[in-house]
Amino acid sequence: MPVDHRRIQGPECSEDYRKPKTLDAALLKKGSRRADGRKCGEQRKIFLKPGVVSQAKGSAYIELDHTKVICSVFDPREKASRNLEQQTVRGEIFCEFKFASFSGVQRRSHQQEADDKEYSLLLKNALEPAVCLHEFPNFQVDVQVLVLQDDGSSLAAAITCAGLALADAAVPMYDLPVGLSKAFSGDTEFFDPTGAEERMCLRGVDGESDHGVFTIGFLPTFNQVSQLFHSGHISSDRFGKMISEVGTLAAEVHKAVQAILLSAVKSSIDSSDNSKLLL
Amino acid sequence: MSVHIKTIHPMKYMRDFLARNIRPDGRKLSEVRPTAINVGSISTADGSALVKIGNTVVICGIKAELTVPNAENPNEGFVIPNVELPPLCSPQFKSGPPGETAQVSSQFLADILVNSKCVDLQSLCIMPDKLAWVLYCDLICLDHDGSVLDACVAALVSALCTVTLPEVKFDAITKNKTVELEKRRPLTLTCFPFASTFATFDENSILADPSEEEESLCSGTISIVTSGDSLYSVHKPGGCQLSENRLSECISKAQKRSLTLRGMVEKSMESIKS
Amino acid sequence: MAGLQLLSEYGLRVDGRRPNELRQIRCKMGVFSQPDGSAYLEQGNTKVLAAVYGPHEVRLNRSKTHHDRAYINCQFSMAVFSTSERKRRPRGDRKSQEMDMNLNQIFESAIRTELYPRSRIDIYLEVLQADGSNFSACVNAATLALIDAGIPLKDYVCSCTSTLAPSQGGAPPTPMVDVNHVEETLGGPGLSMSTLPRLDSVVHLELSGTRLHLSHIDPVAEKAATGAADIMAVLDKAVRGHVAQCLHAREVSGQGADA
Amino acid sequence: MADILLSEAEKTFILHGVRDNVRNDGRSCSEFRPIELELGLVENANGSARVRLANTDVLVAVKCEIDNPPSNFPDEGKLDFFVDCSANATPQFEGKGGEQLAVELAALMSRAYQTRESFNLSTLSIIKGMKCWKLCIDVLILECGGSLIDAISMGTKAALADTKIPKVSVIGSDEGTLELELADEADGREEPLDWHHAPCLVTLNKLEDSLLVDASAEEEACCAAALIVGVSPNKKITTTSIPGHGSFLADSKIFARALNLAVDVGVKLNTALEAAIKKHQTLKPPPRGFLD
Amino acid sequence: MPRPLLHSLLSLILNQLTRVLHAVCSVYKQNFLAMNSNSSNGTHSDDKEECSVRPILCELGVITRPDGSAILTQGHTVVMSAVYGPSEVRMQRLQVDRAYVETVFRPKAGVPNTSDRLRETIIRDTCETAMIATLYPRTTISVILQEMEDSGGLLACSINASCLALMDSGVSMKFLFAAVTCGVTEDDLIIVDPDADKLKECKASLTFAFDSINKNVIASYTSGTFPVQTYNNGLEKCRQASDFLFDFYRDIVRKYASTL
Repeated sequence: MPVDHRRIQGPECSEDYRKPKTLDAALLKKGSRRADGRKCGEQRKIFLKPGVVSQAKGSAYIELDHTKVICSVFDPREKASRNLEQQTVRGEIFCEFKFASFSGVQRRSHQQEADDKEYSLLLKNALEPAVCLHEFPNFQVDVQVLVLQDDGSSLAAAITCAGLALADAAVPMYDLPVGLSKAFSGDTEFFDPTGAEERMCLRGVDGESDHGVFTIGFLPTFNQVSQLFHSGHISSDRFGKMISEVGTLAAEVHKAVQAILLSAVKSSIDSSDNSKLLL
Repeated sequence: MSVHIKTIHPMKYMRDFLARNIRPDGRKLSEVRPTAINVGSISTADGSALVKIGNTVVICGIKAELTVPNAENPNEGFVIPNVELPPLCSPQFKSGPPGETAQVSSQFLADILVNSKCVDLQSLCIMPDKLAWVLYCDLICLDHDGSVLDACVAALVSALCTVTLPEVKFDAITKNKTVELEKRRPLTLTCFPFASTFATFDENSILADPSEEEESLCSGTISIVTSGDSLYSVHKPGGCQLSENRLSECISKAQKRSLTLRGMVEKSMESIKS
Repeated sequence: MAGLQLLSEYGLRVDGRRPNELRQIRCKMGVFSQPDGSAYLEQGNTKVLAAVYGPHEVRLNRSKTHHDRAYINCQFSMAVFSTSERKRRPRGDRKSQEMDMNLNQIFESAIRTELYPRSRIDIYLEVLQADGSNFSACVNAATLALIDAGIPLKDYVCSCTSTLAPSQGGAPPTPMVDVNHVEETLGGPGLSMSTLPRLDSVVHLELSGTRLHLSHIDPVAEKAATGAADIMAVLDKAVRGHVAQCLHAREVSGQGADA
Repeated sequence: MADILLSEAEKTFILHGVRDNVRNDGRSCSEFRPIELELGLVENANGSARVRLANTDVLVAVKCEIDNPPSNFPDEGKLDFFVDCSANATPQFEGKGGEQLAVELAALMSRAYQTRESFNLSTLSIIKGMKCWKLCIDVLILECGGSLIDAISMGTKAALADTKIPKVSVIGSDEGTLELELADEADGREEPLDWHHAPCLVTLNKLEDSLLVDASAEEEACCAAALIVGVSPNKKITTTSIPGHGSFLADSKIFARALNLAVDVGVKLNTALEAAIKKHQTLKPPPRGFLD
Repeated sequence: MPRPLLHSLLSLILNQLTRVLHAVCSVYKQNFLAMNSNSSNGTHSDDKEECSVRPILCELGVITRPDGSAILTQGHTVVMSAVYGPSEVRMQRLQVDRAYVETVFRPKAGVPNTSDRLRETIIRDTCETAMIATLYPRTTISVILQEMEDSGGLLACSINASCLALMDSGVSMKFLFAAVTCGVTEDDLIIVDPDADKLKECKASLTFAFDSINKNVIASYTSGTFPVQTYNNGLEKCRQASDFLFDFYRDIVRKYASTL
């Protein structure tokens, strides 16, 4: 690895002291509760708070039990792309997704790795249908997402968090995008999987034909799917059924996010009222 | 009305406030913003802490790994601090390799660790010349609203307090290492350095714990790292001249503040132990 | 010299060629439909693809345009699988930047740029397989692509490399033309010359590898020049064949349309 | 990919054609354009293939390197995708231009090959936990004229079929370091890779409520959204993705129809590809390359 | 160009080359003799009790291209500095009311790393305080420092070298500034301007920069642990030592008055 002169240098090579975790198929016990006591179709408790970063135009922080994601949005600025002749009529969203170096079990490097780049593109595709891009032609909105701790379905949490941050930054949008993910192996399905369940279903237990993980970006008011990111092994009709099942759950999450946004806007109006009195 | 003056004549706006020795956000000159320290919030890291001073938020995550000590000092482990100022925390930073302020802060933290010897590097060595611990301390600023150095040092020290390292036995002949994950012993710190930053304004007024716009308007800053009795660093990169007594005034304020910060860290440590 | 002898005692080279024998050249023009001109050239096992876009108006950075002539922009890149050892990055390293600069200079002097003021001509080269004298193969392929794109040239730009086999058993060192990968890596001096054969003028000359004694420069340069002239003959034949083929195709389609 | 300028009239012309299942080049909505396949083109690689789908031209080469296996799966090898957008395709790919598209395509392909059912990595292991094969799959895009990912997935599957892994024997291991001796290429490993389960990716473009397969550049310009589905020969979906600004209506009817169409087109594609590969392997025609 | 022309060109270049080579090595011989003759007569005695500094040697205007340049030797620590006076500024660095001051510190070997960046910030802020930057709006003033030899007190030597270069460049300044380093031994004794091996025994080192008018602290950079009292009397000792430097500045200016 070329020496990075812009950071304090540690020893050349160092490896993790933990033995690599083997996949425990115990997670798949039929019909029983999951490792953290949730039922199969139950989502983790969501903690969501807009306006956490004072310096950003809009920001949001989401916590799904151990998955913690923070996102900040800056107001539109001149498009930085060098080929100026592409005077597109549509604005652009520039997403940057980064796992913190201490976010996973394995330490990650400071530079952007392959999956950071991949998630940036997926997040960009998930948000673009929701934002009225024609409102700011030739401008780009920067969406910066940082995963502080990753315990499964971090992309889904990032989609919801980025949607709320965009709303907090008053970017014109058609709808609040909501991210949901589901892992399945054999006939057990985990809604909003944790890190261990996700790794388990990605590999799939031998002999089990259907397994995999998929993340959906939803725009519930128009019932649109903005991003469908799946990896695994499944037949098409079962996949269609699962997508519509997840659709119903998306509506609930969407209501919750709307309520949070509403209360945040109300509190900012009240505070700005009495701040007028003060001056 | 006040917003327009602030954007057009920021200096005049600030001087009017300082004339009545009060600050735009209502604080007195030597008053410090409310500070909160939350410890052990990231379970995937071996040690972590989040420090919030006013609006400035810095999170520090420490990952421990095993490595071979270098030749110069074979019986010492490593503590590698690195500060990241991502574009997330403020529009002034670009994405890509760390900018100048980030590099200066990382070097400042590395100097403090060397000066104060708060982590005894010998205790990090498992087998001299064969195997030692390396603690990668990665600090990420989530909100850049002034005096980020204070928050970084506080976050680093409190995260180091929460680090627990598993027992490792190294068998020289067979060269394999056995790690008992259950028996974890905490890392002991020899001292608790804390930083306080002061901004100097037209040579006479000194503001404690400046916010982002105060920092951008001031003529110079001075950061003093102390743990109550001895000084670890008096870092004044330039800015206006400071006479003798003003300097010692800052040092005494810094010492008082480091004692209060130390109390807060110990209180939050008890909260996670119980 | 390493164990392997460059010239066997019967005067044959490693791949069985005579010292003054070129490798087999096969080429095809008009390989792609989207670029204005494209060509594929095989010189022995060195396979190169060339594409030409232009002359088109400059949209990107206006600072680079010249008011009186066209701006030539070349990009040389080697496919990741082109060499036996997998290359980490296809382009952007020092070597390919140097190649870009050389190619720019060559074609700036070869193309009649004054006919297209304030415009830009892009020449992109992709080496699919590298088996020695890649740069010369690129120059020849680019010439074919420019002709396919219908861009007026002062003359064919033919490039050839030559080297010097060390003297064995008293025989004087014999210059060899059209160097392949083995001869290149064995460290002899490599002289690569790009010429406009009909106008008998040198456009680009580069000596790399070990030192070359002053007295040997003439024979080696001579060899490279004759090599380039022979290559021009081959390219000329290929171009005429291609043009004849196009005319024939147009007639056939022309009749089809009238009937 | 290059900027296609379409007038409104042309768009409505395409739209009406698609409504009654006819496209301007006479194909029905679920038909592919003629595909040419060629194997064994690149001598330096262990396996290579070239796919021409109308004017999309992709060259895929597979090279094997010896590497140590991932720590959490010691008995498996590695698969590494790298896509290079050559500037030959369009001037926009010059320098860093094609970087973003290359990253997107490489990520999509590595996700399609992630499950064991599509490519069993344990066949790449040499010595459990010590040494394994790392297949570097390098894709070079020479010309792009729509449905790029389909051409790349077909090229990858054909290249894997053409790959021969040299036999490896361990000739002694002094204190922990292994010396591996590569048998020369001639007597390659007996059974080549099991490429039969490799998936083929199909791009469905949505135009109003009809779905187009293998849309040409003009058709792609007037489509609202696209859905990419990776289909393995045994009718299973291995990956999906929705690139670009579009979004799909989520009611189960539309989605089920789209997925089923994708699966049977994908299966048809897989069988046609396997037939072409078998024909190529039996006839062993001399590589013509670009000289045809 | 045609080939016969090529051959004549080649031979012409060759004999030119040989002539130039002979000239260069003769010049080098004379220089070497002159150099080591005048470095022995150090201007200041070397005893440590009262606060005197190591022997200082300086030359202004050593490099022709920059507007101001200096090479400064303090004991065996040598730093060369150059100042490129008010020059045009890049768009994103433009400041409407003042000059943008930029500093580059090049270490002796290798690529500049984070510790050089820290030195750069200290030197830049010190120069910025001393300069009247508001006289040159919308411009850039860049101070370039090259470390030639480091045997203790490198930061102080670089700050002094940058001050000398600024004087040579004619940029208007509010005051001159001088920096002094002092070491703190195990039993809290202050050694002023220690060289490398004395510095090794010290447990801490303090570097201060003072202004020439009322000798206040402009910059302070410390390493190691020390009690507050030691910091104060270290500061006092360094302040007295800075007088030597300010006198030295006066001598230099007098010496170069004719040529400046």
